[in-house]
This record gives sequence, structure tokens and C-alpha cells, in this order.
Amino acid sequence: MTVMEQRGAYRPAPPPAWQARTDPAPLLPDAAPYRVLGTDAASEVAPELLLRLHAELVRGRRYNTQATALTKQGRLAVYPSSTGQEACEIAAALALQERDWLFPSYRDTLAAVARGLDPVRALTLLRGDWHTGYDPREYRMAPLCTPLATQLPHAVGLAHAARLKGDDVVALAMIGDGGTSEGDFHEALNFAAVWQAPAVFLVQNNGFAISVPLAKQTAAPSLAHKAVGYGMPGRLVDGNDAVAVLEVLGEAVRRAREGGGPTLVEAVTYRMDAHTNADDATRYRPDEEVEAWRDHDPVLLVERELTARGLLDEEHSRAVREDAEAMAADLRERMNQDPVLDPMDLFTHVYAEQTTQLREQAAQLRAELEAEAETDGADR
Amino acid sequence: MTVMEQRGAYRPAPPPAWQARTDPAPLLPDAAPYRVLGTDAASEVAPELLLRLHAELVRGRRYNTQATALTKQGRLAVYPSSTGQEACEIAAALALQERDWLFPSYRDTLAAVARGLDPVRALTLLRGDWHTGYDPREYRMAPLCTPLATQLPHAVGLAHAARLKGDDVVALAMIGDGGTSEGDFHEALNFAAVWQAPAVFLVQNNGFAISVPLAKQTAAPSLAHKAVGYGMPGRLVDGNDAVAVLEVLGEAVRRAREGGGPTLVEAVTYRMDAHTNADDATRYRPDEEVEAWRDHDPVLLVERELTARGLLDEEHSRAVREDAEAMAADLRERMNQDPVLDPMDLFTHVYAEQTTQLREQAAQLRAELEAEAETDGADR
Amino acid sequence: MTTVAVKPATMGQALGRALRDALAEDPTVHVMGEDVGTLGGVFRVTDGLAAEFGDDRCTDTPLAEAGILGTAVGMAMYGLRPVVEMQFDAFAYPAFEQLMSHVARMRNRTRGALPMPITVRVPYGGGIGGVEHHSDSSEAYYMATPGLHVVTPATVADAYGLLRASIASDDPVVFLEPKRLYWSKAEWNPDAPQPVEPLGKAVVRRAGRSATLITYGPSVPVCLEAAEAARAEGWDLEVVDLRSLVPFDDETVAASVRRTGRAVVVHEATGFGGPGGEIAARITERCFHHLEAPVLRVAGFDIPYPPPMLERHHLPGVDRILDAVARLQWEAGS
Amino acid sequence: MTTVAVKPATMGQALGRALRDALAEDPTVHVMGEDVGTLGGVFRVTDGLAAEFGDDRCTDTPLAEAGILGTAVGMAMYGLRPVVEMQFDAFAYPAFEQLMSHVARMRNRTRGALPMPITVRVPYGGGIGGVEHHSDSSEAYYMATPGLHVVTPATVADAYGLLRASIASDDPVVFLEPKRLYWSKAEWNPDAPQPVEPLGKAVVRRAGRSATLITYGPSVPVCLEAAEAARAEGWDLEVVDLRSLVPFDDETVAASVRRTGRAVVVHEATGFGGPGGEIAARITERCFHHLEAPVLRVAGFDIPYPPPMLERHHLPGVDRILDAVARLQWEAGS
Ligand SMILES: Cc1ncc(C[n+]2csc(CCOP(=O)(O)OP(=O)(O)O)c2C)c(N)n1
Ligand SMILES: Cc1ncc(C[n+]2csc(CCOP(=O)(O)OP(=O)(O)O)c2C)c(N)n1
Ligand SMILES: [Mg+2]
Ligand SMILES: [Mg+2]
Repeated sequence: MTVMEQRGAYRPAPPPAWQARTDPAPLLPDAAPYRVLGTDAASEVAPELLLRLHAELVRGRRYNTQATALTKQGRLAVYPSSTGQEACEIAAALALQERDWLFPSYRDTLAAVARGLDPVRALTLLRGDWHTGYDPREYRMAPLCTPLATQLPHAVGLAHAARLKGDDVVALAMIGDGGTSEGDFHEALNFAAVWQAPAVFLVQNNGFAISVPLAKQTAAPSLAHKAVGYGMPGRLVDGNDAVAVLEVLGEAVRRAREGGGPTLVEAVTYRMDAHTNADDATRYRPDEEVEAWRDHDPVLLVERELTARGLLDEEHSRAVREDAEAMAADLRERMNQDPVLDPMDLFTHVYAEQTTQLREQAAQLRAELEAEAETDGADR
Repeated sequence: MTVMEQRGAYRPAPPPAWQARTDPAPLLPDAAPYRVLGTDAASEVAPELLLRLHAELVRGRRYNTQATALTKQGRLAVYPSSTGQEACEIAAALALQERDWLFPSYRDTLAAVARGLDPVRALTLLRGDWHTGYDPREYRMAPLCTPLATQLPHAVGLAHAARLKGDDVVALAMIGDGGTSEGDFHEALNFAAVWQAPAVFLVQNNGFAISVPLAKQTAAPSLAHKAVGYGMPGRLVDGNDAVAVLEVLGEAVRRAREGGGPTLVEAVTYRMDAHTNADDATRYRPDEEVEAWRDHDPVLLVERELTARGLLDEEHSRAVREDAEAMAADLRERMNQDPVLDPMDLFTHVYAEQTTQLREQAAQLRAELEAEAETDGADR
Repeated sequence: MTTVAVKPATMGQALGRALRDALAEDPTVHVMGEDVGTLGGVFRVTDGLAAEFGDDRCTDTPLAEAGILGTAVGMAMYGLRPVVEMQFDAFAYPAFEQLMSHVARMRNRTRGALPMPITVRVPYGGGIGGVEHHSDSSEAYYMATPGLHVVTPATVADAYGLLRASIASDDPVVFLEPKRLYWSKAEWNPDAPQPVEPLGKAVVRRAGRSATLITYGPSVPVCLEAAEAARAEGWDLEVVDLRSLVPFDDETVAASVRRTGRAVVVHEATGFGGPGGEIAARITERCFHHLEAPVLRVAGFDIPYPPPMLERHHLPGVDRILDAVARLQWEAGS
Repeated sequence: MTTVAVKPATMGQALGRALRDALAEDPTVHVMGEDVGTLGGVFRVTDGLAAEFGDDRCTDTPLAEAGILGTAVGMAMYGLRPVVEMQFDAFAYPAFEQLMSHVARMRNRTRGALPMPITVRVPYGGGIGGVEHHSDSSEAYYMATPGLHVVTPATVADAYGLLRASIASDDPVVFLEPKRLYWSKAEWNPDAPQPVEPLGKAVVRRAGRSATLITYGPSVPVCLEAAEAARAEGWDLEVVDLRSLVPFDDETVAASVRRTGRAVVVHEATGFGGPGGEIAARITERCFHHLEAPVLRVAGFDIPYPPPMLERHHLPGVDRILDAVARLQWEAGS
């Protein structure tokens, strides 16, 4: 039986016999974001998980601060920091199996690192030595995607292809609140629902699209409410609560894996830094607003729970700190080395085989480079 | 106070203080399409309205059959019939005041005619003598729109502009079930809700996008459920019940007029004819399905009510029939005259002022036409 | 000795056969688009494919071109070879971003790790009495985008061969199908082995010595007709069918123009900013001292595509081509 | 005698001033786009406009380019004069369908009843170290679309003048802003009366006798630099700044090339299918017997825009322009 056949053919019936094709009730999100940390349910969370998340979050935060520092030293062209959003970044990576695929947006270098990518290669795009620093098939992770929302249909297509092939693969795509306004968001979710593709959509609602606040982006009760319009479940979660995000994503991934189709997850979080190092956030939001979120920091939320349960001992803290610092030091050091680039690479991957025209142009550049080298040599 | 200020600034708050920005409940459609005819409420409908609708529906049906006949006679390149959907077409036109704007899709010539446009000029596009047969500003009606869903953002922009100017103008845009899958549908509804534009979106869910049935188009409980994801009310109505459609659209228009923002209306109906005269519907749907809808025909539904209340007298019936036949005869006759076209018009409206290049090209064509005329003359 | 049944086939049938054979030979090939399944496409090119291969191999998608091409990108990432149908030229525009920002660049973005073996079939051009947005010739957009191949057949046999080659290509191909040639017929034996030639080769459709007409797709038959008519004027015209706009076959084109010394580029797309400018410029760069006259262009006017009743005035026809040939400064040279 | 305060201004500031003055003079002008309000745009061109005119006149829209341009169409239908900002070149692609199917054609579709006085501001070109999709030169797409004007300034004064003229135009204008010239400075008096010239006029930026460099936007300063450097080689180069790609100023261009007998077209956009082909073909059609050598082109390579660390190898620079000038067959003629 084909995927299409499984859906059962829709036969339009005159309204007297009409009925809703799916019950909308289970698709609607709860009225408030799902939380675990800071609630009674927190005590049920396994210590190992809390400790693991803590280590990842601390390391993630350190990655953000180190990358931002590298922009100041001119070692990185630009960095869109995910400080404050580390719970989402980490949970997105941890919710997946190795065989699953991740589709990050341009802000999600941290998710890529949490998935196991070399922290330096995760920055290739932003450093400017190439467009993508890794083989997507090796990491089962699409290139960091600059044109907003455009990678969502890719995730759907890949998930659909895997399902057709009978492979057990789930695709998780990440997007911001602003990106949900794009037509590609709509088309991707619709295709996913019609095809019942094993896909999960994670919207990080961090309150802003550069300077534009959510109220100018949507009038919806929540972004998760969009799900019912596609016939998939919408879930709302506290995006700073790593345990909650992991749980909600885990459930969505499980449903997708079991043939239950796609899910839309809205994680409510906050972008603590400016849009990128080049942005000036004071132009569009008051400092007090940022301050109000400090008490709800994703690292802090886990630390509070660890402390309450007496799990935050000196040994763990030191190990976590040292691990993060070692990562940062390594990153700093390796980013301080200039990458060696071959300009002839410009022509290598435009097509599988170079066209006559590109061969001619490559020859022209080669001649120019040789002439340059000669002049340089003569100068010495 | 500007439109934007009226919305009140959204300030992201940490999830403990989070709450849905709008109550979703009133935005959700009812479980079944709203109906009047054939229900107890029908007896409350004013006789004048029923008689008026009956006349319009009969005339509309006749327009559809006549236009289809003209394609067979080669007088019309193509005709996408709205047979079976006349209730929606008529109600869309009647729901609006003269000062309001209508944004029809390519299938909605009948709505254009019901709005008062000359039945011949409504067919200009489909006859092929020009792209649009009327001055949109004269009729406050956008050109019949071929690229699906693309006219929806236009409706939103126009409604927004009118509101900014303080004019009492509502824009009603028409679209099919298939068109709701396009990104432009999504973007238009989102802009409308964010701007609280006085716009109404009427989706005629006629079961098919050419050959593609609704089940391959969406998995949503209903198309009206999409509304909640934009923060606007979604309404579901029996699209063959002219009274119900008019009532639901009237309410939506009223809300828009009073500053209550946009509404999405899904009218459940059925395309009785093939997609166009060029299509062969037997390739993708069984005749029985079409037959099942005959008993729920929009003309029939009104006639049943009129009969039940003893309002369908011979005089009315004859007047209605004669009016429809007169329209059809006039249409036939005028469509049998070849329109007179000036090929030089090709260059007239590309820009406000002809560019040098277009002047050169116009001169070339003029020379060619003159040479042709000479040859023709010589031949005679 | 075997006799092969050579029957007349239309270009539409040859395209359909190419899709069928590709689906049969390569399990990674998937056909998708609006109405391509049950209906067999509005031009019936995909007729019978869903019945033969199932609707997971030939899929009716939701009505959203960016979604169609965008999901095809994801399918290609997973190793499939999608063949996407855009219903009409202008309805490919919603997919423009996916095409330009992803399909054309994905191989390059990822240093070759993610090739995009996607074929985007786009019915194009006018002359069929289509209402607005149904007759665009949008090849200039695709030509200006590195990473894409742009291919268009003019004959029944090429329709098969070029489509097979496009599907077999490891790079994305915008495959432009001349609408008004869908019903053109030729003797063609679908069961004889069909050579799949590499893309990028132009072909001389008619040899001649006076001047070269350079053209492609729907204008090829028009140019052949013009060449016949030109004999009466004493001109022996060569006709080059480009077949592939990208990559461009400089060799064949330049060789012809060097031989004849005169050239006219003919296409339906609007002249200004259209393919003809690039072609004329390339020829001039390569054959300057062989040219007896500037390379001229006969193209659609610089206007939005006209309504059906006026389209014949817009489309390059035999007379307009002969007028251009007459302006090739015959007094000046050889 | 009054002294006017002539202060150095950047191109970005001149553009901002043009928007301000247009908003002040004409109540139907509306500025809209992503981040154009409170933030003043990512390049700060709209800085202060929302504060001065309110956010109904300078509006932060939702993040959706088709929606932005599509709603602008509706606003124009109601008599407004929208000025739309696309944040970066490649992010205009989602609006492609609205631009091609509606903005460019609406006047023609409706026999002049619905003009589209919309200005679409698109920051374009490279050289600013932008990551992928932030440095495209997409003018070829717009040039190939009848109904659009395509305009691009190269100087601070033109930034003001051309933007005012574009907003005043009753037709849609794709206004291409050379990103890397946003910070270029010139003495400029914003308070002196600014003549608004009609669109479509090229200008000779530097007179010369040996050959003509034909260029626009970001490549104008590069060509002027090349012309200076060329003096050492004994070449006196003329530099023509097109300013308007559509309509195209054939007269100024052809007059210059007839004078010099040699021409090189220079732009950042990729060569194949880029604007240079059209320009070279037009020149050749008009000046064939004045040409001592084929019109040559110096353009970006036929590749997707490179990453920041390699972009200098892609962009046409002084040396590459001089190499082309050297290939203009000096031995052959005058
Ligand atoms: C199609 C497209 N339009 C515009 C941009 C420019 N841009 C980059 S980031 C951004 C804001 C994104 O906001 P959101 O989706 O909320 O993600 P966040 O930055 O908050 O992570 C914009 C407008 C883009 N990258 N792609
Ligand atoms: C953007 C776009 N894509 C494809 C088409 C081709 N097309 C014309 S009508 C149609 C089906 C439309 O279905 P629906 O929206 O349900 O409207 P209906 O025909 O049922 O009135 C298609 C695919 C188009 N006109 N525009
Ligand atoms: Mg955001
Ligand atoms: Mg339909």
C-alpha cells in the first residue's frame, strides 16, 4: 500500500453528510507553555539527564560567548548568538538519533556543535572561508540556512524520501518566530501533514525577528496554534526549560518515527544578545525587558534544580567548567589560524563537470594568480 | 493613534508570566458548516431575499451554461465554469457595498457579473482580446486573477490603504481550496491579521484543484481551521446555501467594517462541471459523486424553500427565466461579433511613457502591418 | 533482419516515454507536480505513469510550487532523483527562490557533497492561445543563474533524448518544453535503443552558406521554414538548434558563423535582456573578423506576453526573420 | 550671497534623505519592509523615518517578501505610492512572482487603468564580506522583465536624485543600491534644491578618446580607477555610468563608442546571461562599422557568489579591466 493509499481517499460529500476530517481538539496546544523545571514534576527527572543537560548548556553558553568574542577580534565576520536559547539548541540535537537529520537555521551553529560537529567547522559560513563547513550527509545535517524558512520544505522532502525507502529516519527543522511568516513555512507544514512525513518543526519564538517584535509578526494566540490549520498537533513549551523542550521534542520525534506524522513545536524563549554582533538591540528594546529574562536563564533553571537536589557538587562543576573552557580555548586557537584557501575552488563545484566556459574562466584566474605570484616574487 | 499603536506593544515575558495573546476559542469554526435552507431557520428568511437570490442564481446558472456553450462554438478560448458554485459567486457580490472591493480568482467571472459588470466584458480574458476587460477602479474589482492566491495580498494591501485613509471600504478576496496551499495565501492572511485589515477571505472548497482532491491538498480538520493560526475567526458554511453564505459573509464584512479585522470563510461546495471545458473530469472522479450533489444544488435549495412557502408562482418563475434567457441571448449575440483589435495597443500600456526601444519596435510593427495591408490590397 | 515499427509520435508522447523509461530503469527517479498523477498532467505528458508506478513514484502534490521544488530538494538530499513538473512557465515563479537559492547552488555550497540531480520540467512559450501567465518564455532568468543547466528540445527525438539525459544528469536541469510543439509529430521508434547523448551539444538542423540562423525550441521549425522561403531570395541559410542554452555550445555556433559570416539569433523571449543578447555578444567576441554584418536578433517585443488574439504579431515569424536576413548588409561583403 | 553648507554625506544618508523628502512632500508615499521602522533598516537608510512620520508611513512588516510586495500592489491600487525595501538581494527572490506576474504587468493587464508606482529598493552586489545569499547581483532578472524600470546609482548625488525620480515615476522601479557604496562619501548639500531628472539617462563620468568603459553601480568607481591607471599605458578611457538599465540610453552609449571605436562592458553580475551580453549586442548592432574590436566584457565569473575570503578573485578589478582593454586589438586600427 502506498503512502497515499494509506490516507484513504477523500470523497466530498454534500454538507448534510459533511463532517470534519480530523478532530481538531487534540491538535490544539495547551493554554500555557509546558514546563518541568521549577514545577513538582522536576523531582522525577533522572539526575543523569539533569547533569548531562547542565554540562551541555554550560558548554553551549561558552561557545556563544567565545564566538561573539571572535567577532570582536575580527576572526569571525558575523555571529548570530543563541545566548539565552541554549536549551532549545541542545535539546534539538539530543532529541535525535544519529540516523536522523537536523535542518538548522542560520542561528543554530550551537545545535550543530551539540550534534557532534567540530566547533570550528560549524563556523565556516560565518568566518567566510566557504558556504558550508561540513558534508551534510556525514552529519545528517543540512547546511546552516540563511534564506529564512527555505530549509523546511527540504526537511519534509527528506523525511518523505526516507519513509518511502522504509528507513527509520526523522527530520527536525529549526526556525525562528519571524520565519513562520514566510510562505515556505506554510507550504512545508502542509506538505508534511498531507504526506504524513516523519518531520518535526521547532519554532524558537525568541520574541524578535531582528528588531521586529512578535506583535508585528503575528496576531495568533500562539505560533503553535498554526498546527491545527495543517492537521498536525501543535505543542507549546517553555524554551528555556531544557528538560521540557527535550521531552516535547522527544515525544514529537517518537510520534514521527512511529508513523504518526509531523508536529509543530513552539518554544517560548528570548534572544538575550543583539541579533548579531553587528546589531544594536538598544534601538528597539529596553534593557529592563532583557533583565526580566535573566532570572529565567536556561542554565540557571537547571542549576537551581541540581542545587535543590544537592547534585551540583564541586567535582561536577569543575569538570563542566574545564570542559567548556577547553572547548573555548581550542576554538580560539584554531580560529586564530588563517585558513588556507585555493581560489581555483571557485570553479570546482559549480557543476559535476566543468563547462567549457568555466574551464576558460579558471584558466584566466590561474594566469592572473601566476602573474600576481611573479610580481610578488619580484618584489621580494 | 496609528494602526500599529492600537494593537498595543507586545512585550515578551518569561514563560512563568506567559499567556496566550488571544483566546483561541472564538476563532475556531463550528464542527459542521452553517446552513439555513432546509433547517428551521429558513422560515425566518424574508421572501424578498429568497426571490432575489433565486433570480440571481438562475441567471448565474444560465451564464455558466451559455459561456460553456460559447467555448464549443469556438467563441471563447476557455471557460472555467462555476456551475454548482453559484451561491458563493452571487453571495460574494451581494455581500459588498458599491464602495467595497472584490478580488476574484480566475473562476469568478460570475461574481464579477453579479457585481454589475457587463457579461461580455467579464469574458475578455477568456475570449483573448485583452487581459482584463474592465477598469478595476470603476467597478472596484481587481482583474480576474490567474496565478492562484496572488491576489490575496493585494486585497489586504488595498484594505489596509483604505483604512489608513479613513475610508469605509472592505475588500473581499476569493480563492479555491487548492489555492490555500500557496505561500501567498499564508502571507496575505498573516498581514491581514497583524494589520487588522478590513478584509474577508472566501475559500470555495469545491473538492478539487483541477484533478487533485482535497485529501491530497490538506490534512486539516477544515480549511476554516487555518484561521486560528493567524488570530482571525474561521467560519464554515454550506457553500450551496445562498442564504447561509450571504449571512456569514455579511457578518464578516460587518466586522471588518467596524474595525474588527479580517475573517476566513470556508464555503463547502462542489464543482459540478469539469475544471474547464478543456478538462476531462471522468479521469479522476466517478459520476456517482457528481450525482450525489445534484440533490444539493444551490438553485434547488432556494426553490425548495420558495415552494414550501408558496412563493414560487408562475409569474416570478417566468420573469426569472426570461431575464436569464435575455442575458444569454445578448451574450451569445455579442460574443458572436469579432472584437476589433489594434495591434499597436501592444506597445501602449507597457509604461506610462513609451521608451525609445518600444517606439522603435512599434514603428517596426506598423511598417509590417502597412506592408501586409498593401499585399492584401494587391491580392484583392 | 528485424523490422522496427516506426510510427508517428508527438513530442508529448516522447516526453512521456522518456519519463516512463527513466522510472522503469532507475528506482530513485520520482515524478511530482500538480495533477501529474491521476490526470496525467494538463498536457497529458505523465499519462499512465501513476497507474504503472504507483502514486509514490508519480505524485500529485499540493498546489504550491515552492513546496514542490523545496521538497524535491530534500528528496535529492536523500539520494532520489526528482523530476518536477511546473504546470506553466509563469507558475514556476513561486518556486524561484528555491531554484535560485538552493537548487542551483547546493552542490557549490557544500563543496560537491550535495549534488542536486533534479529536473524541472517547464512548459514554455506561446502560440497556443493561452490566457495571460500561460505563455511566458522565461529562459533568460534561468540562463543567468550559475549552477543550472537549461535545455530545450525542438524535435520529437530530442524530446526523448534530452529529457533522458537531463534526468541522468547529476546537476539540476531546467527542461523547457515548447508548448506549441507538444502536438508536433514525427516518425519515431520508441522501442529502438535511444542514445542518451551528453547535454550541451548544439546541432546544425540545416546546412547553408549565406548566413546562420541560431535558435532553439519553438523557433526551430519557424527558422527552418524561413530558410526554405529564403531560397526564393537566393539565400542559403544554415539553421543551428542550440538544444542546450547552458552549457552553451560555443564551438558549433562559432564554427557555423565563421563559415557563413552572418548570423541572426531568433527566439520568442523578449529581446531586451533576453537570451539573444548573450548569444550575439558571444558570437561577436569569437568571430569578429569573420562577420560581414553585426549579429542581428529577431525576438519577441519588449512587452508582457500579449493576449491570444494579438500573439501572432508578437511572435517571430518567417517574414520578420527574412527582414532581418535582408538587413545583413549584403552589399558590404562576400 | 548665501553660503550653502556642503558637507560630506554617505550614499546611505542621501538615500535616507530622498525617502524623507518624498514622505514629506507626498502623503501617498509609504515606506515598508523588514526592520525599516524602529531600527531604521539594517543599513540604516530609513533611520528616523518612523519617528518623524509614524509607523503607518514607515512600517515594519511581517517577515515575508511576497507579502510585502503583494500588499504594496494593493496599496498602489488604492492610490498610494509604496516604497518597499528588500533586506538583501537574494531575499527579494520570494517576491519574484509578485514582481513578475503583477507589478511589472498590472498597467498593461488593465490597459493603463492600474499603474503601479512602486519602488522596490534592493541592496545588491558584493564586496562587503557578506555570507552566502547576501551579495547577489540579480539585475539580469529584472532587465529581462518588460514593465519594470531598473535603476542604480553610483554617486551620492545620484542616490538622492535617482531615488526621488524613481518614487515619482508612475511605473514600478527596481532600485538597486550598491551595498558597498552605502558608506561612500561625497561633498553634497542636501538642502540645496535637488533637480529630479527623468529616468533613463546615462552619463559620461570621465571623457576619453581611446576606448569606452560602460558600467553602472558598484563598478563605476572601479572603472574610474582603471581609467586613471590606464593613463600609464597610454590609454585615455571614457567611462559611461548607465544609471538606468531600463530604459536603456542607447544614444549616450552609442555616441561614446562611435567616438572611441572600442568598448568594454564592466559589471559584477555573472557574465553568462548577465547584463553585459545585452549591452554588447546593442552596441554592436548600432556601431558595427565604428568598432575596431569586438565589444568585450569584464564580469563576475559564471559561479554562485563566492564566500567572503574569496570574493576579491571574483569581482572585476582594475587589473582585469586593463587586461580587457589590452585585448582590444590595438594593433589593428586607429
Ligand atoms: C528570506 C529572508 N528574508 C530576510 C532575511 C534577513 N534576515 C536574517 S535574520 C532575520 C530575522 C529572523 O528572525 P527569526 O525568524 O525570528 O529568527 P531569529 O533571528 O530570531 O533567530 C532576517 C529578516 C533572510 N535571512 N531571509
Ligand atoms: C500559481 C499557480 N499555479 C498553478 C496554476 C494552474 N492552475 C490553474 S487552476 C488550478 C487549480 C485550482 O484549484 P482551486 O484553487 O481549488 O480552485 P478551483 O479551480 O477549484 O476553483 C491550477 C493548479 C495557477 N493558475 N497558478
Ligand atoms: Mg526570532
Ligand atoms: Mg477547488
